[in-house]
This record gives sequence, C-alpha cells and structure tokens, in this order.
Amino acid sequence: MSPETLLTCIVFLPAVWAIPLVCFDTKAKEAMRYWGVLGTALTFALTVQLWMQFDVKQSAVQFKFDTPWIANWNVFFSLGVDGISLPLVVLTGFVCLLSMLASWSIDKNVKGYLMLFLILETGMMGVFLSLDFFLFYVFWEVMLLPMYFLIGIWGGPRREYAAIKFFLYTLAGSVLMLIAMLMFYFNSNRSFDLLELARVAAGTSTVTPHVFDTTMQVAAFIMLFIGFAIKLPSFPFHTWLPDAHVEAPTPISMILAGVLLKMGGYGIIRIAFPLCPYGAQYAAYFLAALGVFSIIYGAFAAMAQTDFKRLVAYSSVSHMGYVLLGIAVWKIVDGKTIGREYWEMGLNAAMFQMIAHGISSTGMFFMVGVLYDRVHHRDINKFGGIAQLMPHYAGLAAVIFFAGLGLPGLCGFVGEVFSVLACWNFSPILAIISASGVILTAGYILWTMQRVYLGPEYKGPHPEALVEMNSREMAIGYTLVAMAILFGVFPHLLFTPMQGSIHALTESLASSYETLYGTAASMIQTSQLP
Amino acid sequence: MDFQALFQQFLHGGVAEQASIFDSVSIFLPELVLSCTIVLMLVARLISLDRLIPTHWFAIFGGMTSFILVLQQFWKLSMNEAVATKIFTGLAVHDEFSIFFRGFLAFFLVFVVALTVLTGIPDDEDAPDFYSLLIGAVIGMMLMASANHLLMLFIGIEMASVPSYALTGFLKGRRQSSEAALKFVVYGAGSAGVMLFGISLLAGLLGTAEFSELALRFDAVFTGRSGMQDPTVRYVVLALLMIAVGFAFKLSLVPFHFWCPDAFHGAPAEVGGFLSIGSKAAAFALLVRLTMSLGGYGSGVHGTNTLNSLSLSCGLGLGILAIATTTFGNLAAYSQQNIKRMLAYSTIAHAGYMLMAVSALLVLQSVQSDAPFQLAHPEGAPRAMEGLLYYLSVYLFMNLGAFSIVALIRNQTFSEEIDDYRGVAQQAPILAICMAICMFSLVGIPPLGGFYGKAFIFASVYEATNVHWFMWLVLGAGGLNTVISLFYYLRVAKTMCIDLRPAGAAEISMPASSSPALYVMLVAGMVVFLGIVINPLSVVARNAAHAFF
Amino acid sequence: MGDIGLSQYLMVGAVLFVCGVVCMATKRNVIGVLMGVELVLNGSNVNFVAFSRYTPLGLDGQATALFVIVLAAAEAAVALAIALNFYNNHLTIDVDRGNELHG
Amino acid sequence: MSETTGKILMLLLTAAWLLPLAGFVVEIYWLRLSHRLHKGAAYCAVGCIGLGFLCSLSALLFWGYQNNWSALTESDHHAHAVAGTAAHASGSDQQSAVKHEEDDDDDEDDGDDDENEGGHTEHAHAHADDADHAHDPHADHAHAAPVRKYATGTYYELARFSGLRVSLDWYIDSLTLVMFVMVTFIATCIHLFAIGYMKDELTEEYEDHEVHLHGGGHFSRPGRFHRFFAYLSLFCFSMLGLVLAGNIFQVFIFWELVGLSSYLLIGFYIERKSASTAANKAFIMNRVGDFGFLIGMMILWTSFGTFQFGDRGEGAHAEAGLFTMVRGHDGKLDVSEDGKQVYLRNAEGERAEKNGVPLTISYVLLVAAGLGVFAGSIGKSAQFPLQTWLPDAMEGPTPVSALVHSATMVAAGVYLAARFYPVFTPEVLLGIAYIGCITLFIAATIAVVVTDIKRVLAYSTISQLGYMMLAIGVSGWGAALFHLVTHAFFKSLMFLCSGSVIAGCHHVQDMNRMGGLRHKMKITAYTMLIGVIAIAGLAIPGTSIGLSGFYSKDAIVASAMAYSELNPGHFLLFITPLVTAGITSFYMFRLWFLTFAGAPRDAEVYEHCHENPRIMTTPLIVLAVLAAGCAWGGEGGPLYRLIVDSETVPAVNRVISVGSSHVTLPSHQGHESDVHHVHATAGILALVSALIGMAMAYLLYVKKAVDPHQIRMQFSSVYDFLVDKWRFDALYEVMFVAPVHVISAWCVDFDRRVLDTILHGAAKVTVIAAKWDRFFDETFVDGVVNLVGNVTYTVGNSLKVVQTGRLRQYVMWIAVGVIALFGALFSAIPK
Repeated sequence: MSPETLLTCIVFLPAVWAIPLVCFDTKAKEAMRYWGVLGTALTFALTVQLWMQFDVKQSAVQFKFDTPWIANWNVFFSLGVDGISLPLVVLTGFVCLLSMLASWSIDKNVKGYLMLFLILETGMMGVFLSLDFFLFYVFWEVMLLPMYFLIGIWGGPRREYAAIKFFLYTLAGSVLMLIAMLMFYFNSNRSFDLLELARVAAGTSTVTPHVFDTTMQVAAFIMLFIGFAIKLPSFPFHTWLPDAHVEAPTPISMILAGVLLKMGGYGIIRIAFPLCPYGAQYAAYFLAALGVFSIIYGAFAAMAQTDFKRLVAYSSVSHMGYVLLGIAVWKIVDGKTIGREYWEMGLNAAMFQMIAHGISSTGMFFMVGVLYDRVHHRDINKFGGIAQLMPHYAGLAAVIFFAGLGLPGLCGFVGEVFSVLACWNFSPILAIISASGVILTAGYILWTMQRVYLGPEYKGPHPEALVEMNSREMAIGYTLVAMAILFGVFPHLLFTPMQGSIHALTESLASSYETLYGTAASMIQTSQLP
Repeated sequence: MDFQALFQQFLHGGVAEQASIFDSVSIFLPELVLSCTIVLMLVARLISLDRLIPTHWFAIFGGMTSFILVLQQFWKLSMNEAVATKIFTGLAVHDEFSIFFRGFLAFFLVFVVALTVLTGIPDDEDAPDFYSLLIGAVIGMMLMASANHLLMLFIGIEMASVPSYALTGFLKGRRQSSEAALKFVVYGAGSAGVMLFGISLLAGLLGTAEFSELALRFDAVFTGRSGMQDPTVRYVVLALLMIAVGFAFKLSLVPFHFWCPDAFHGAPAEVGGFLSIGSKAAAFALLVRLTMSLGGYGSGVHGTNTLNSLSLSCGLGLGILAIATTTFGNLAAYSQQNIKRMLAYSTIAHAGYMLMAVSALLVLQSVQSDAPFQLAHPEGAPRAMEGLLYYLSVYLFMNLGAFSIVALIRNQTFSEEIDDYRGVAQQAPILAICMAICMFSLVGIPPLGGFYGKAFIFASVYEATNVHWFMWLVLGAGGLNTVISLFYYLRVAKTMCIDLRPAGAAEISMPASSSPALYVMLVAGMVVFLGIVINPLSVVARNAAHAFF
Repeated sequence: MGDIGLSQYLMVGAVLFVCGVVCMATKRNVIGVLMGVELVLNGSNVNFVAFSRYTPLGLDGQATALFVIVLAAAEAAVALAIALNFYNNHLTIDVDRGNELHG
Repeated sequence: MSETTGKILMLLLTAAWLLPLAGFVVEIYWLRLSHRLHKGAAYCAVGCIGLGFLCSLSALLFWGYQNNWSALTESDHHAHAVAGTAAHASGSDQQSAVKHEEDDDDDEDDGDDDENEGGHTEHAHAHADDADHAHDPHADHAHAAPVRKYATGTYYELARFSGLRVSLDWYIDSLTLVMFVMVTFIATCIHLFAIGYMKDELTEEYEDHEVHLHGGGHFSRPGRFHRFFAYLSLFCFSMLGLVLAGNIFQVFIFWELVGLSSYLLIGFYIERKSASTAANKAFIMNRVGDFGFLIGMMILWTSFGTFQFGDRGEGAHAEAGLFTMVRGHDGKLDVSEDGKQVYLRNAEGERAEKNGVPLTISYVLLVAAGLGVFAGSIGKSAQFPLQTWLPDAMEGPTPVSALVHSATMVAAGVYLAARFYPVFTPEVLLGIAYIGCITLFIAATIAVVVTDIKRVLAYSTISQLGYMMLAIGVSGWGAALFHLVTHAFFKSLMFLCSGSVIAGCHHVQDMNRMGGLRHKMKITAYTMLIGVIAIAGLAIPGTSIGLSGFYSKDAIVASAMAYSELNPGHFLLFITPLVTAGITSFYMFRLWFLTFAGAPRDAEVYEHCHENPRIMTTPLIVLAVLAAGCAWGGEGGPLYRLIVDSETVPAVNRVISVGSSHVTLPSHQGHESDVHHVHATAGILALVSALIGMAMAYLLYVKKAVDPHQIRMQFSSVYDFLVDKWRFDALYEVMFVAPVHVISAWCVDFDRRVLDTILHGAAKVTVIAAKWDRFFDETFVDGVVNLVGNVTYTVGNSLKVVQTGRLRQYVMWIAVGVIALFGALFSAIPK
C-alpha cells in the first residue's frame, strides 16, 4: 500500500475501528474486547509495515505528504515519518496492543472504555506522525479527553482528583504551546509546517528571509519547554504523574508510562530544539541540570514509597530524567559546537531511553497490575514470598525490574549509560551526579523486589488469590521480556533507523546556531557553566 | 430634500448602488416570508386550522423557506462579483456579511423551533403566540444584521428585544419567570432609552444617520479640533458611549450584564438558548458593521489618522470590556448551582471572547493596510473577522446543545440544579456524552469546533499585539480564562459522566432512537464535525468578512 | 432673553432624559419605572426633532421620532403586560419584591 | 599474533564462553523438560562448562603451538629487548646510554631468559631510532609496525555516533587464555562438587530450618536443584565474557552481569531474610564501585573517544586502542614539559593529531580516570572501604562461595586492575598499593577472631586480594596475576573442603563445635591441609621448594620490598604484608587445628559427621594437586611466564613518576633489577613470619600453651572491635543508609507539601476570587448604587430615605456605567 495511505491508516484506523463498537450489544463484553484487540493488532501490523518500508539510510523525513486542511490559515494535514518518529510510532502500536490485551480486567462499561481507548491511540499516533504544528497541537489535545475519562471513570478511589489534575496540568501546558505556536506562525511566512519553520530557524528558508530573533526564540522555547516538560514529566511539573498512575487502571498506566510520557521528549526533539536553536542552547544547561535533578529526585522519592504503583511512577520520573539529560548535552563555546558527536550520542541515548522506558515501565506497571488484580492492594509491605507462590511470574517480573534498574543486556541499560557517558563532555559535574543515579536506582528496585517477591510468606489479604499468571498475561509478560532482552543485546536494531535523522538534526542545529551567532554575536551571551 | 424627490427615488432608486424599491423588496424576501408566517399562524388559529396542522409546522416551514431564500441570495451573490447594494434608500445594506448572518439566524430559528417542539414548550393554544414572538424577534435580528442606518439600528434592536421580553416571561404562571421578564424588560427599556439618546446626539452632531456617511462627517468634525476639550468632540464621544451601552446590554458585557443571569434563570431553557445565541449574533453583526463604518468603511475617506485613531481607541476600549467580561463571567460561573445560571455566566464569558475578536479586528484595521510586513498583514483584519464568525457558528451548536439538554433533562427530572445531574451517564448516556462534548467545546479543546474559533481569535489577538502592546493583556486574559473556565465546565461533565446516580434520584430515559436524542446528537455531531472539517465554513466566513475589505 | 436655539431644545431633551433615568432608578412602582422609560425616549425624541430642524440631519430626524413613538408604544404594551403578569404572581407591582433571582 | 591464529582462538574461546549461556537457558526451563528430582540440569551444566574447559585448553595449546612456546623457551633477542626497552622506558632519567650497555653484557653471559622478547624487541628498535639515531644493526626495519602480542576483533557494533563507535569486541592474549583455562577448570570441579553438595535440593519438600514462619514451624518448599545450576551457568557465561571482553565498556557490561549472578546465588535461599539482604548489600556495594567505574569510563570515553583495549586494523587506517594511546609502543607516558598534559599517541606510536592540534589529556584527568576504574575493582574485589559485603555473601551455598566469591568473580577486580595497568599513572598505583595494604591488614586481623569456618575463608580471601592489589600498586604486575591464579586454586580448594565439612556435619559452620574431624573425614582434612600450607606460603627452609602460595606471595613481598627500598617513605607497603603473612598463616592453621585436630568439642556433631561421597572428594584431590603444583618453578616457571608474556607495559626498568607524588617504580627483569636484589631477603623474611604464625597457632590451639580465652579476656576491647569487623557496617548504616531514607522521605514530603500545595493554592485562589466576584456583585454594586441612588433621590424631590431595590440598582448601574466610562475615556483618550 502506498506510504500516504499507510500513514493515514495508522493514524485513523483505531478511531474508525471504534465506530462499529456502537453496534455491539453491551452484554457482549468478550466480543468487544476481541474486536478491540483486533483493531490494535492491525494498527501494530501497519506500524511494522511502515518500519519495513522505511529507508534507514535516508536521514530526511520520508513519505511526507500535505493536504490542505484549513486553507485560509495555511494549515495542512501533513504526515510523515523519520528516524525520530518511526521507533515511537512502532512503540505506540506495540504498547497499545499489549495494554489492550491487559484490558480484560476492565469490566465496567466495556464499550465506552474500548472506544475511548481507540480514540486515544489515534491521538497518539497523530502526534508522532504529524508534521504540521497545528495538526500536532490538535492531536496533542485529542489525547486529553479520552485520557481524562479513562482515568476518571475506570480509575481508583481518588480518580477524580487525579483526572482533573492531569487535565489541568496538560491544558495549562498546551495553552502556552498554543501561544508559542502563534509566535512562530506570525514570525514566519504564516506557516505551521514544522519542516519549513525549522528551515526558517536555520536561516535556510527560501520564503522567509529572516531567522527568528533571539528574544523571541527564548520566549517561545520556554513556553514550549514547559508544555513538554509537563508531559515528560520533569521536576517540578511531575506531581500529576504519581496520582494519575496510581489511580489509572493498569492498561492505562501502561499507556501513560509507555507512550504518553514519550511525547514530552519527542516534542522537545522534534519541535522545541529545531524551531528555536538559540533558545535551546540558551537553556541547555538548565535543561540538563533539571534532567539530572529529576533522576536523583525521582529515585529518592521512589525509595520512600509504600504504594507499589506510586513507586513505579516515581521511577518513571527518574528514568525520563535521562531523556532530558541526553537531549540537552549540547556544548557550545563561542558559537562553535564542541564535541558534536557526543551530543549526537546523547540524543540517540535519549531516544533509546524513551523506547526502553516504554518497554520496561510498561512491563513494571503490568506486573504491578497482575498482582493488583489478584489481591486488590498495592502496599509493598504487605507483600512478600510472591516468588514462592508464583515463580514464573516472579521470574518475568525480575527481568523487567532489572531492565528498569539498568542492567546490561536489558534495554534499560543502554539509554541510561549512553546519556550519562555523553554528559561528561557537556559538564563533568552533572555527569558525576547523574552517574550516582545507578546506586540509588539499584537501591530502591532491589529493596522493592526483596519486600515483594522474596521472603518466606505472603503477609497481605487474599493469599488464596495468588495463582500463577494465565496464558494471556503470560503472553504479555513474555513479549515484554523478549523485547527488553532483544534491545538490550542488539541496541543497533534501534539505533540504525534513528542515527541518520539525529545526525542530520545535530548538524543543522549546530550550523544554524553558528549562523545566528555570527549575525547576533553581540546580543548573545552563552550560558556555559561548569 | 422634499417629498417629490423622495417619491421619485422611492419608485426607481436614483442614487448609484442603491437598489430600487422592487429589488429591495426581492432582497428583503426572507424577512417578508417570516412575517407572512406570523400572519398565517395567527389566521390559522382564528379559523382553528391549528387543530389540523400543528402550528409549529408553519414556523418550521417559514424558517426553512426563508433560509433557502437566503441561501439562494448567497449563491447569486457568490456567482457574480460581490458588490454591496444599499436597499430601501440606504436604510439597510445587502452584502455577504448580512447574508451570512441572516442565513445564520434563519437556520438557527429552525433549530430552536424544532427544539421547542421536542420539549413541548409551548402548549398548543399558546403556540401561535410563542412562535410569532420567536419569529418576530428573528426578523428584528435579521434587520440588525443588515442595518445601515441609525434608525434601522434602533428599530432592529427594539424588534429583537421586545419579543424576547415576552418570551422570557412566557411561563405565565411561574413567579421566577415573571420576575425575570420584568427585570429584563425594565433593564432593556432603560438601556434602549440611553442608546436612543446617544443615537439622537450622534445623528444630530454629525448631521447624518447613515452609516456610510458617519465616517466622513466624523472626520470633518474631528480634524482640527483640540480633543476632549472641545465640547462637540466630547458630546460625540458621549453619544458613542451611550450607543455602546445599548450594545453592551445586548451582548451582556460587564458592567451591563446584570439582567442576563436573572433572565436566563427565570426563562425557560429554550428561550435562554435562543437569547444567548440569536441576539448575540445579531448584536455582533451590528457592532462590527457600525464600528467598521466609523472606521471609514464604505465612505470615500479610508484610513485617515482621525479614523484610524478612532478605531484604535474603539478597539482598545472593547478590549478592556472584553477582558473584564470574560474574567467576570468565568469567575462568576464557578459558584453557580443552577445550570441555567451557570450557562448564563458562561454566555457572558463567551461574549467576552468574541469581543476580543472585534477588538483585534479594529486594532488591526486601524493601521494602514500598506504598513510594513511585521506590523499588520493585509489579511489580518479579515482573519480576525473570520475568527469571530467561525466562533459564532460553532457557538450556535455548542450552546444550543447545552441548553437543549438542560431542557430535556428538566422535562424528566423537573430540576435544573447541577447536583441533580449526577450520574446521568448511567441512565441516558447520549445526553451525558453530548453534554460533555458541548462543555469541552465551550472550553475549547480540539477536535471540537470551539477550539478553532478560539484559536483563530487568539491568533488575531496575537497578531494585533504587533500594533498595540495592550493586546498582550487581552491575549493573556484569554489564555488564562481558558484554563480557568475548565473548572466549571469540567464540573458538569464530571457530574454527569463520572459520578454515580444517587439512589432515589428521578429516572431519566433517553433511548438513542428517540427524536430528542437524535436532535441532541445532531447538534453535538455538528460541534464535532466543525472540529474536523473546518475549511468550508472558514472559507464562507472569510468571504463574508471580505464584504468589508 | 435671547431667541430660542438648538441648545435650548437640547437642554430640554437632556432634562427629560435625566428625569427619566432618575425616575427609572428610584420608583418602586413598575408603572412609575415605565413612565421613566417614556421620559427617556421622549427626551431623545425632542433631540431628534430639534436636530432635524437645525442640522443637515433633515427629515430623517422627524421620521425617526415618529418611529420611536411607535416603538415606545409597543414596548410599553409589552412591559405593561409583563407587569400585569408580575402582579398576578406576586400580588404587587413593587419591583423590590422581585428578588428571588440573584447571585 | 597472526590474523588467522587470532580468529581460531576467538572461535574456540567464544564457544567456551557461550556454552554456559545455552546451558543456562536449558536449565532455567528444566521443569518444562523433565521433573524436579532429575539431576539432568546438573549434568547439562557440567557438560557445558567441561566442554568450555576443553575448548579453552585446546586454545591455549594451539596458541603455544603456533608460536612454538616461545614464551617459555630461550631466545636470543632478549638482550636487545632489555636493552632497548630499558633505554626508552627509562628515558625519564638520563642514564640510558650507559645503562643498556651493562644490561647487554649481563644478560648475555647468564642466560636468564625473559619472556617478553618478540614484541619488545621490535619496540626497542623502532624507538632506538626515533629517539637517538644510534648505530643499530636492525635499523632497516626501524619503522616496521610492532608485532602485536594479542589478537583483537569485533563481534558486532552496538552503536555508532558519527566518529564514535561502541562495539562488542574480543581481546585475546596469553593472560586471557590462562584466565579462561583457570576459570573453566575450577568451575568444572566446583560444578561436580555441587552435584553432591546440593543433592538435598532434589526433593519436592525441602524443609528450611533457618526460616521460622509466623505460625511457628519451619518453612518448606520444593527443591531448586536445577535453578542453582542455571545460576552457576549464568555466572560462568558472565565471567568468561568479562575475561574475553575487548573494550572497557564491554568489561562493564559483564562486570554487572557477574554482579547479577552473584546476587542471584547469594540470595539463592530467597526465603531467608539474611540471604536476600546480603544479596542486596553485595549488589548495591558493587554499584557504589561501579559509580566510580562509570566516571572513569566517561573520562576515557570523552578524552580518547574509544573504549578499545588493543589497536585495530593495519597500516594507514589503524585505530589506536586505549593502551597505545596512553603508552605508545615504548610503554612510557608522553608528558608535556609542564607535566600538566599527556600527549595521546596514534597507532604508529607517534603523537596523535587532529587537524594540526596534538591531542592531549590533562594529567589530572588521567589520574582521575585510573582511580575511577580502580574504584570498580574496589567494589568487585571487596577492597577497603567496600569490603563488608563479601563476608555476608557467604549466605550463599558453599560452592558459590568457592567459585564466585573466592576463585573467580572477586578476582575479576584484580584482573581489571591488571588489564588496565597501562592506563594507571604512578600516583594511581600508589593509591592502589595503599588500598591493598589497608585491606589485607584489616581482613587478616578480623579473620583471627572469626569462628564461622566459611567466614574465616572469606576474610582470608579479602586479605589475599589485598595482596594482589598491593602487588599491582608496587608494579609487581606479574606477581599479582601469579598470585591471582594460585590463590584461585588453593582458595577454591579450601572452600570446597569447608563445604565438605559443612555437608558432613549437617550444616554446622561454627568451628567451636568441631575438632578432631580428621579422623572421620581424611581426604577433606589433608587436602585442606595442603591448601592451608599453600596459602600460608610455607616452604622447606633453605631450598626454594614450596607450594604454589609460597612462590606467588614471595614474588609479591619481593616487589613490595623493592618498592619501599626505592621509596623509603612508603615502608609500610613492605612491613604490613610481611607481618600479615604471619597473621595469615596463624589464622589459617588456627582454622585447620580447630576443625580437624585435637579432640572433638561437640560430641553430637562428631557422631553424625561423615566423609562425603566420591563426587565431592574427587574435585578436592584434583584441586589439591594443582594448588600444590600449579606455580611450579616460581618466576622461572611456565605459569608466570605465560602470564607476563601478555605484559603490555614493560616493567623491566625503573620509572620515576613525573606527577606530583615522586615515586619510583622498581625495575623487574634481570639480575640488576631492583626486585632481583631483594628477592632472596624478601623470601626469607616472608617465610620466617609465616613460620612464626604457624608456630603460634600450634602453641595456642594444639599445645594449649596459653588458653585463647585468656587472651580474649586480656584484650576484650580489641577483640570486640575485631568481632564487630572494625564496626564498618555500623558506620555505613549511620553514614549512608539512614541519610538516604531521610532524604527520600523529604522528597516525598516536598512533592506533597510544596508542589501540590502550590497547585491547590492556585485552585483555591480562583475559587475565592469567584466568591469575591459574587460578593462584588451583591455588596459592592448594592453599596455604590445605594449611595448614588440616595444622592440622586435627594437631589430629586423627596427627603424620604429610600431603600432601593435590586432592579433599580441594576438600572441605576446603567447610568453609573455610562458616567464611569465617560470619565475614563475623558481622562485618557488617545490623541
């Protein structure tokens, strides 16, 4: 099938798939679930197909196509994929399929649940594939409503609080993003096309002669960054995450951790950096410091949790810190980019970390969910001895948690260690602090595993319910474990498609910063700290 | 001029670009059709024909016909090169802009009538009165949309208002209803009086009452005068202010909004919906036309300093009002328990948003169109107006949807308290979902139509920041209010969808196949549709806007 | 005492207007309030007529005045009807009694 | 070593490396294949590792055959070798010209052969020319690239970022081969032993007496025989990968993996709190070390841009590896005049340049990198201050302690330090030396008072590792690795013996309850005795004939002595090991006497104990033989030569450090070398102190000349201090564990208290504003309007006080509004 149709199908298939659900009888839960699984499976198949058709040697955006959407405002319905978005698209398809499989525990108002779920998937796919800022924004917001209801209706006891908190944070962020978007629109030749805007920023645009001036870049970058940092989430915008995770039903937590958080990082790489290189460089050190702080902070916070899910949520904060760090390690000394290949490494690491975290944290939440479905509590101190009662489960869980711990040979390791390695070139101090994360991470994960899985006996309620995983859960668990090992052992499978695009990105940013620096050297004071 | 000349002109319109009386009448056909409908209905009752044919069929039929007529006019105009024609010796004007609004209103009329039919207000013997009032008001609004003369302006407003007073008090037996009506009428009459006084002053001082000439005289009056020290200038400004009061009342802008919550609270939801949409749309049409004319549209003098500074100050003034209105409306909507009251405040807030568009429009229009690239794109002003029109069109559906759902639920639970909406989703998911859609569209969340209107308006406001720093405040207020407004809209959505239906709460049944459900779904569907397929409407809106440029 | 000019007429109109507003704002009796409205409208009517005599506004002024009178009548009719209805429900036409709707 | 040879070796070793992994996969799913009671898992594991042993052995033989054992046999090049290398390595102090004349003669007449000719000869000439154009017979192939003594290559690339590439590589030289043979061999023996040792796991109902349930009674579970062997295989895989690794990043990877498998094995009895805690402790403490390791890696990565050990490729497009970059081919640091920068070299050994600018790394960074990497070793080989995890690790089954926590994994730290020797500056070496010194003393002292048989061995392990570190620090590179191998043999032997004792006595580990066991378990007792003698480093006085430990420890003490002679300031580096040698033999003999000699102290234990089946005793005998003989010939012997054949940096000659601390590294080769001078003396001293130690042990525990309890009473405070392991655990608890928990609690508080409060605050404000808004609507409007109303009314006609009503206020507001707006505009209208 032609790339254009393929992309369009990937985006809209889930939403379209949701429509027939209306006709299902409310009683026929099983049927509807299978229908949903089928839909997500098809979408996943399409994304894989996309990977097949994707030409890894090419660094530019591929399969790009524009159709006028709002002619008066020069808004286009333009989709396209490159090395940066491709892995995330596939990940989305993958995680959605798994969490759809994990949705059997949802029993209340299945129809609504599935429809919202599928719409959510459309939103996520759209975010990753759209190359028009306006379109991106629309898809970005499209995810908001389904997520709100998925948490708010199917969530835990404090679901309303969590849902509104999530909604509020995101909306605040996106209003800022909207304003930034307008800035670019009116400072360019009235264009929302991300690639065109990037060209303008790089000073290589044919239609808009001038580059975005520095003050505007800084302002826009700050607004964009806040918008994305909320999703990422990075300290101090992270407090919605634990609540949302704890209250959301297991599959939704899987999606939250597996895909939604990635959009923050993706947005920064795809939009914030290319569109305002100066702003990015201006804030680089701050970003990196924030990332490092999130790493440490998240780890510490996780250590103090007694709620299993909350712990995993905080571990996400910590892990996404590596993403921010990897993105930000862009070292500039009077206009020249120093050690660009280390920055390239950092970006690659950030991307990899996003995927890896998508696998490991999805897995962790799933593992927590498996226990929760059985005993209906998440108090770590009330567990213990699970490894005796459910050895198979415990084995898989151990692998997943070690992946989260960053054990070599599992996916978690590569991203973390590479971003940390890349950091020294940028700032030794930050590098050292971030490296200390390995200790803390090991600390809280091992301690948790000891309290939950090891020990002689289970201390909580419903011990009788602790039976080994059923085949469906088994399938999910094994898929995740397989992925974790695969990407841990053969990371180049993932790096190969990214490298080209990221290399091009760093090149162009470095050069565009140099040109900007050349033009406005007088007004630029580089923010280089130790 | 003496009667002789007048008569000549009356027969075969002498002046250029003025349609002769017959053309005028033909252009005026939609309104005429509506008037005939009124007559028909009354006659029908007289001969007790309404036993055989329910009255609302007349209304619907009339509405449809006039809508079709407008469409046909639109089609004709868009075929041959669009040129604004003054009809009835320049009392009214006929261009895409007026067509847009007349079409809008006729279309809206059909929807309202349909709603009243579904909710069973009014009962059969009152129906003719009710519908004649309704249609009468619509005619008034149509006149407002195409008014080109201060007299026409006043007549239009009065024609639109007087029936609405009656409609507000239509539930004769209800204390609240009558109280609301009383307040509405007194307040309305008062503001109308003030406005009329303003009109008299303006017309007198400028020596004309026709919009297209206002700018000319205005320029003449102002040039060479020493600002506010000069009495004439002072009076003119005062006059403008008094007229502004009239508009502020119609648009329920702070601080002239006091009638709005009470009236909506007391009036039946259907009427509330009607007022909140129809009269606002008409008032905005009129406001835009008047301010544009003051800015020099249609007169030879375009963009002299005086006029520019006038429209700039108008724009800024409206900007201030907009900020106040939006903020006030959103904040006040919080603590409301009664949903109609809450919707009333939300209406106020949205009037504020739309006013932002107008203010942006004026600010952008106040700079020469051949100004440097950064300052204002030549398309800036049309874009702003397009934003306004798009917003209004979406607003029609989302607000109507909200009010109609209120009405439908009221019919079953006899309550309009938000707390009694808890867990509606479990019994009537359709209502809950559609309500949620409308609410989120009111917040302005994609992919619902409300977002685009808001986005367009904000875009124009942002563009206007290049002209005057003050627009940053407007933009900030807009953004902030969007976030704030989330709370109370979300509250409704949450109450209906997430909360559990308390035991012993009144049953609500709304099978998906029932016609009310279909109606609601249609309206909500339109909200979604306008959020996905934007281009056609935006093109139409832009064309309508281009009537001025 | 010089000859009567535009300003004198305007003065009358203004006085009527102010009286009307004050009347509207102070009367508790609905009828009184409505009378205030009438005063306001007629104040502007005076202006119109005066202007049509003294300024290029011309016949428009006269015509407007006529229209206003008609509209005023219509408005008054509706208003009285509503007042009557209010009386039926509240057994009074004291506007201060209508204070159920607030907040 | 030639390309093809390298390839073949690689294939063999890779096979040996991956076999255990396959085994692991099979064994972990054993229950899918067969039932719980079946021993197949064990056979599978043994088969894999045994095959691995064969592969690596054949690899070793093949390698030797290829360069017809040149490492072991005479060669005539060595003279030049020594000369050349001497000349250039000692470039720092200008006495080369004279010096290598002498060297030449000496080495000529007494044929003391020397292992590293080939390569070094080539270096020699190459640099003879570079340095000063001396009249050298071999000037013709002056610029010939040096013959590599290692083979290296890439399995596959993990990632490539523009210039930078990270890959999985292999790096093979004689050291690699020796380690492979050693690890696989010991592992095989231990696997066999474990079959016997773990047999009571072969059950559906394994009752664990250590664990008490809440409801009282003991905990019972199905046996985990297969899983034990699965973990062992996993460990073997990781360990071999660590040895085979061709770059530091890969080392780190397998570093962590051995950590994991040790975690799994320590925590094998997952139901025991103590076990899982010990496992966590081990893992986390290792991570602390890895933190340093990571920093070291960052520095290397950022300043060298590669992780490679060896050079790769040939001729023009040859990539220099870390070692060449730092040391070139002449093994000396190319330090700038001010001593602040170190010039990097390219594959040819000249200064590397990047577009005209010579690449350098600041000396401080190089030191930091060295220390960082060494920090990793500290963690892994339980050196001070991270030594506390190893004794706790004894929670694991005894074979684990034998394999992982004495013979191989913990030695990996030493292995890494040795591999990385070229990157270490003298300052780093000094640090290493002192760390080793402190460790070996602390551990030995604690070992004296411990009564748990396994823990004694654990502490002795730590102490021995300290010896190795010390040796590396004092540039006794060969000695360290020598001791590593010998120690591996005798320590695994002793652990297995203790295991056999424990098994025999039904899991009694306290030596106070043993005694006289030699009557009941002969093989165990006497194999153990061999081990004890070996570790004590005893030899027949006068002759230099002794067991393996003697030679290796001798070598270490010798280099330590040489070092402290050259640097008198650091005399402790010699005294401590000397004294500790005595302590070592004391506590080892104490262990043997308490366990096997004398009268039984616990009749009941004595009754039930018995010798173990052959499957367990055979490995003991085999290992005993090797423990006795593996070091045959001492520093002339094959083992030592094999090891030092891989030496990357010739330690043949004195190096005076250029850094801040002015230490001099002793030279090692030939009779003129510093070590050779002191060798005899050192040997005697070490032997003497060892004998003293043994004698004291004999007096105390066999002759009972003095009652140990008496001494305990005398020095109770010291005794307690030692029993509390120098109170390190308590210290760390206070210093690290507690603070971490406090901070984390604080973080959560911060989230809940501050961030969320801000959010809620914002919400509240809006709500309040809304309330106020309403209030404004009611009060303010009323107020003002009342006022205005009154005024107008009084201006009107009546004096009556009027109470205005709502509607009229509204209307009034119209007027007020107009006036207000007019006022506003009047004040500010743009003109």
